[in-house]
Amino acid sequence: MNWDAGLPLLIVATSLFSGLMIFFLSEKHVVARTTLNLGGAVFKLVLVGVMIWGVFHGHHYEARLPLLPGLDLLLRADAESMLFVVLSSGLWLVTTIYAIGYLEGSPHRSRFFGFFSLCVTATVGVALAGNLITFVLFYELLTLSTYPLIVHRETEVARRAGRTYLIYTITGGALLLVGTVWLYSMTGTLEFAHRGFVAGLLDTHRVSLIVVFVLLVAGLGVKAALVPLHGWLPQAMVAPAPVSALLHAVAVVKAGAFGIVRVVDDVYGVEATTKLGVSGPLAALAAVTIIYGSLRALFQDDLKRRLAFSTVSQVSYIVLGIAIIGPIATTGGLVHLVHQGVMKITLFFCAGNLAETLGIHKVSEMNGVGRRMPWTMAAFTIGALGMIGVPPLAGFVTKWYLGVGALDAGQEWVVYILAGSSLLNAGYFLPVLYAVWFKPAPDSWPDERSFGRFETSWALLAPPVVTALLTLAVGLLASAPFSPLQWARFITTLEYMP
Amino acid sequence: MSAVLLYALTGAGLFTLGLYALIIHAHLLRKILAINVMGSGVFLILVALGGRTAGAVPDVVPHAMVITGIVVAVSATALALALVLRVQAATGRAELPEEPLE
Amino acid sequence: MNEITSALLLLTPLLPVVLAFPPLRSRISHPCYIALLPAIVLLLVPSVVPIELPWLLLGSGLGVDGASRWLLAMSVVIWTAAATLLPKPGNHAADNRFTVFFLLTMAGNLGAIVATDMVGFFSFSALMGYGFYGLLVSGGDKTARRAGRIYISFMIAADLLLFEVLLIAASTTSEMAFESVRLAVSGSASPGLYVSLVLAGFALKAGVWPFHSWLPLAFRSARPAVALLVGGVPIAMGLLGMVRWLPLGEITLPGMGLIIRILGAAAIIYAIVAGVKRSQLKLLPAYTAMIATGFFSIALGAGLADPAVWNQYGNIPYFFIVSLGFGMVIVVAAICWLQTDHHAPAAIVKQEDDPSLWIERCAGAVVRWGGKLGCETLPRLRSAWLAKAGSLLQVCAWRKAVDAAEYSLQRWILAITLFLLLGLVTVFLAAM
Amino acid sequence: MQQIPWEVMLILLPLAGAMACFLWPRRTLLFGLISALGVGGCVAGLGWRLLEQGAQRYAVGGWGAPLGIDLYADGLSLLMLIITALVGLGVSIYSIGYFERRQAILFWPLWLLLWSALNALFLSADIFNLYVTLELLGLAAVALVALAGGANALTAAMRYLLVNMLASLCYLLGVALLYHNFGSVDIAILAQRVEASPAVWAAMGLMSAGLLLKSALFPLHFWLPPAHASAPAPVSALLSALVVKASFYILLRLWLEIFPQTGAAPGQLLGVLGAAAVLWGGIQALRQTRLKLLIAYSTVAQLGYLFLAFPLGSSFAWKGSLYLLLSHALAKAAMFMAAGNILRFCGHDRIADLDRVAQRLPVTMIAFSVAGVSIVGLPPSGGFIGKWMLLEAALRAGQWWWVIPLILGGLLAAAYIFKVIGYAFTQAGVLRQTNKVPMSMEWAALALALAALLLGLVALWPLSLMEIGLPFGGSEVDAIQRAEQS
Repeated sequence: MNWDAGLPLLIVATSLFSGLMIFFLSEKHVVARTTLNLGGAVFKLVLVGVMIWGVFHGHHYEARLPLLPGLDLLLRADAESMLFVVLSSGLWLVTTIYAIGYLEGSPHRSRFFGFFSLCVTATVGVALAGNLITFVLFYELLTLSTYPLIVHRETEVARRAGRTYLIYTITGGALLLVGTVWLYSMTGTLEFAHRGFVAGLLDTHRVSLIVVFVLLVAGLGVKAALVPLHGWLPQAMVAPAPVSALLHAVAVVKAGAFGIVRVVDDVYGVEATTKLGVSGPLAALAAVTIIYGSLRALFQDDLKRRLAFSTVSQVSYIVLGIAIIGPIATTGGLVHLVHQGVMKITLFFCAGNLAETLGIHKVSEMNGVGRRMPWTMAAFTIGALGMIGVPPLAGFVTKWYLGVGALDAGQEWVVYILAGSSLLNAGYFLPVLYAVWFKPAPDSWPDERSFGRFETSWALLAPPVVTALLTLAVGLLASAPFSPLQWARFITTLEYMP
Repeated sequence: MSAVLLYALTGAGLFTLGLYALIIHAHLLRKILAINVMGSGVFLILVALGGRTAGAVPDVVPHAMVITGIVVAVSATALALALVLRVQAATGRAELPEEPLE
Repeated sequence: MNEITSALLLLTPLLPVVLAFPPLRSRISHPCYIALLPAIVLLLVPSVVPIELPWLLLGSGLGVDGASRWLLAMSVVIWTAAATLLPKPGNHAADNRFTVFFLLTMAGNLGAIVATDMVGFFSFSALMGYGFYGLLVSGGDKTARRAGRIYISFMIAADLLLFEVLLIAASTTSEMAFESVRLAVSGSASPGLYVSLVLAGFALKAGVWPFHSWLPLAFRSARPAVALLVGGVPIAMGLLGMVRWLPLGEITLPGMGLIIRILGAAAIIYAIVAGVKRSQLKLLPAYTAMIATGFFSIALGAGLADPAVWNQYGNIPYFFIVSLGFGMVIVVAAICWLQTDHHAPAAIVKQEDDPSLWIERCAGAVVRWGGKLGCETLPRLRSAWLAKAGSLLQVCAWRKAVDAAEYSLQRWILAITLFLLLGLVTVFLAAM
Repeated sequence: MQQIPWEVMLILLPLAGAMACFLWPRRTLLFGLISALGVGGCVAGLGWRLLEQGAQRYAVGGWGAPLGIDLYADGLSLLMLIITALVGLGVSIYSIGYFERRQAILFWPLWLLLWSALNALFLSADIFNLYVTLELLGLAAVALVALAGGANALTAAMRYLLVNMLASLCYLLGVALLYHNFGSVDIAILAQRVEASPAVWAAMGLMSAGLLLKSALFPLHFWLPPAHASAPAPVSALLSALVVKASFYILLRLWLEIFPQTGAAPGQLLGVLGAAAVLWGGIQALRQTRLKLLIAYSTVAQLGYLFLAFPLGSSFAWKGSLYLLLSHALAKAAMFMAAGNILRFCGHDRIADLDRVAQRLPVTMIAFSVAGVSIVGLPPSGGFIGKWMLLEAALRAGQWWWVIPLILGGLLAAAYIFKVIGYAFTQAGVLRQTNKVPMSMEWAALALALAALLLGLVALWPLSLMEIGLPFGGSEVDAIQRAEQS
């Protein structure tokens, strides 16, 4: 096996092995576990860096493992997968640091970090999957590896949340599987290709193709939390904060959205999607999700639930961008994959900090907390403003591309959706910010812990600050080379240019 | 009606009778007896069908089969009887409980 | 030389942002003045080459031309004046935060002036807007918070409208510099939508009548430093935005021009009437500003109705904005002086008991209404259904049915008998 | 050079081991393990030869058909032997820790006898031999169930025995009919002679009825849950993993080689029953409050999957069904072993009171979960591959409705598996005394579960093994015949 085939495998394997090794460590081996965690994360990031370098120098990274006659497990580095790999491996490092700080002194850490690593393995696998079957494989692995994280608290509530999560995701996975097999029985191949691989069947298998599309999108939509398949997401909030961050920003939700990107762009191809007439309904569904999620977020007092519904809304921007069908809007959707990740992870880190440091779980308890934890809340502010789409933060760039793309594709209604969503985003974030910064603080916090020098422990503080700065950077430097936006543009070029 | 057919029909009759008894009777000993009757029916059919070519030397293979079958049936019956005793010792009755296992 | 001016251009908005970080600021004295230094130096440089920043945002540029030099000068003066009114640096948390917002607003303001493209202007004015909101609210009383809430509601609405404007502009041209957008829009099929959106957006931002309601509140309650800034920061930047973004001097929209002129006149009349009715010294600047923006609207309407008129104006609109800023500073300063030294009696103002705005009340009503309508319960119910699929099976009726079926299978008479009788019948058939 | 008769050794070695264990009870463990390892070696040897030389036929004592006993080994039987050896090794290791001395001296001889019967069954080349081995298998299995003692186990064993005898008699009647009509019991010869006639139909009906009864296809599954749930854990593992599969194996051989031209209707009927089994077993499993009963009903459901290949009839579908069989054998054995560990650990198997077993018995719980992944059919696992193949076959054949039970069954399986896992992660109200579980028991379960998982990644290898010999690959003779016909 040469180096070009080995690298994708190695990238997947780094977290797999560190995860498996962590399982066998006892609770007491904090140093060994931390070393393994961080070592795995850093090593993966380095490997991803090598891979980016290689892709730029014309290397073709591809690893195949025969699964069934004519059907391979395929890991491949293409433009889209690089976008997602960089996102997941980068944010994994940050989240790992955060999780180490967050879970300090709590029980079952070996189990937690083991599954945590498996979860990232699955995400990276989803990103690098070169065909639909590989995608399905890692997609299901993701379901399985996140379940123990959701029920980690060992409470009855956690068990119920886990059950809801599984009912949704396993059903979704089953639909995805049926769609995949059906597609395979028609096409005889499942390998992702620019502009898709179903073009030859458009005339003969029209209805089947539509049904398969619906099956695939329904299966992926569960994880991407498209309305009405979003019910698991708010419930899954019982998990510890790093898990919520991971679920919402990097792994689960993104895997669903990324899958829809793959289906539209690389399985069906934009042309076939348009010809089949499925892009319109998909865009409408995404629009409904955007508005509905924001509306529901307005009603929530629990901070994490509010953020969860915000995720429901925000992830659909990705789907919307893809479904509008047009180079600019697609760019917007793809870049939001990264932008939403960075912003939402910041918000969840901050919510976790509040819970861990002061015992605050509700929006109504957040009055004046900006004075007690200025750094955390500054990060939170940047994330929230980014979500609203305030320039020059990340969310603005996304909305810009979506809006311009929609006008470019002649779909003006999208602009109103964007405006309405921004309004609603402001409606559920700005009161929080107001309360945080301008309302007087209460005499005592619900459950305050002291961490010495900083407002909270450094491992909890550094990650949100870093991701908040990233939120600023990806927006401000959107047009710089190597920015997510440029990368998304590059992908779109491949997809749309002849 | 040839003798062969007569034997075969008798065998089938025994088989049905045994089946009927197996279903109807609750006592385990009767059930075991019923199965043995069924077995005899099958053996009868086998032996009878061995003589299908009238007049010639009967086919020996079915006979070998029947002997094997009898050996099997005897050992199975022995095991069954032993089990009946154990069941009776454990439950106080030589019958199978009707309600499903909790 | 070019490199130096480029650096200065970059530093003009950047330095205040950097200094806004408390750790960076705490080491140096007088951060608010130092933050203004690049802008001051820039004013002294005779010719400044604009710079292109293709990596910034969606490709931006910064530069100073004749008109914006004046604006910059005005801003520097206003900010310096406001900085003198700031409380002495102390460890008090609220003041510390106040300084942060002060510097952020400053960065937004200076940046908006030197921006040469629409996205840059939009971003800086958003920064300025949120910063100014912080200034209004921070450490203020109930009225100030109310003013802040109205202001930020207007600002969000304005940002949404202007975002649409940007999208329209982007779909007509790929170049987002003011000049090219102006040309492209005036050449496009229906500039009416564009123009009205720009007008509405910046009117919201600048507090032009009828979107003025926060102005009197702000002047009534805000600190002197903030009151000083109102004229130079939100109002001036709003008017500047209109001038920069509208394709004035290129297109002819008589109908719209007329409407705007009527609105401007109405604003003046309203301001005079209201000002006389509530003769209160502190509110004077608010009504002055409204009258000034009314005049500006009339001029703008004339310019829209006839491009030739606008082209005759030349740089006059910029000077108008500059003088408006200066004028406001002087008025506010005078009032401050009067109040602090002579204790001019302030009229008793009716205090609002309910601090919430009508828009918040509406939103609250929608929320409650939505909750009652079932928007809240329906999805929960549905997910509960799904989640309870397992426990549904434990329900009595189910269990009985399943038990009964399993029990009859246990009896197994039917199934076996059927199977075997079928077989036997065929046996007989075969043997016959 | 004389070839080593691996086939005969496969049958005689465990038989001799059983005898030895019976005669020298003190050395039970030693003899048992030696036999287990030896069988493993023999399977490897046979597999090596099959890979080199293709399907093998061995006439015992040199007599040959029709009078003598022939042994026949092709890819299908080799796979069954391999899976038996794997599960057998796992169970052997597991039972070292499981049984106390008094039970061990009863368990080992019976288990080795069962193994011997299984091996003989998979190697038999004629349908009468199959009857004998089936009976041997049944008797050994019944005795093993009764080993647990107690009223539940004894009545379950009794019921099991009656069913076994009834089924065997039905089968024997079918054999008699076939012999009467075609004058042979050799599968290969029958395959050439059989043509559709009422007698063949009757024989098929009788034999299928008997075999279905033994394979516990819905609605003939009533005996299975009590028997499998009340037996000792290693025995449950053996019964669920191997014993029910043996009768399915015979059915498969008959169906593929002797009755291929029976038409579509019976196949559809079996498919419908299979689908019903999948759903019924799933729902029943979900209802259970006891872990072992849950797993037993899961077996009912999983056996239903195997029958979904009958209506499809394509070679791809058969292979998918076989693949499911293999992975189910490994996974279900692991699952029953894990349940045994939990039972030993907690002293009960009430699902709602599992009380953080996931943390306190991690290896076992991992084994259970990994096996569960395969049972549910999630990738990457053998269950997934099998399900994928069945799905693809159904869609290719245009019989999309079989997708529904496949998918619903998977969802039900997920529901009941994760019900257990969920409770295993949750704290229960009352803390109870727990017992220690030996390492060997935990790791044996895990090893089998991982093997089921691995089966999902090395699918090409078993699939290519299936190609050796008759049912799928076709022997040379077969190929020549087909060429002549066309």
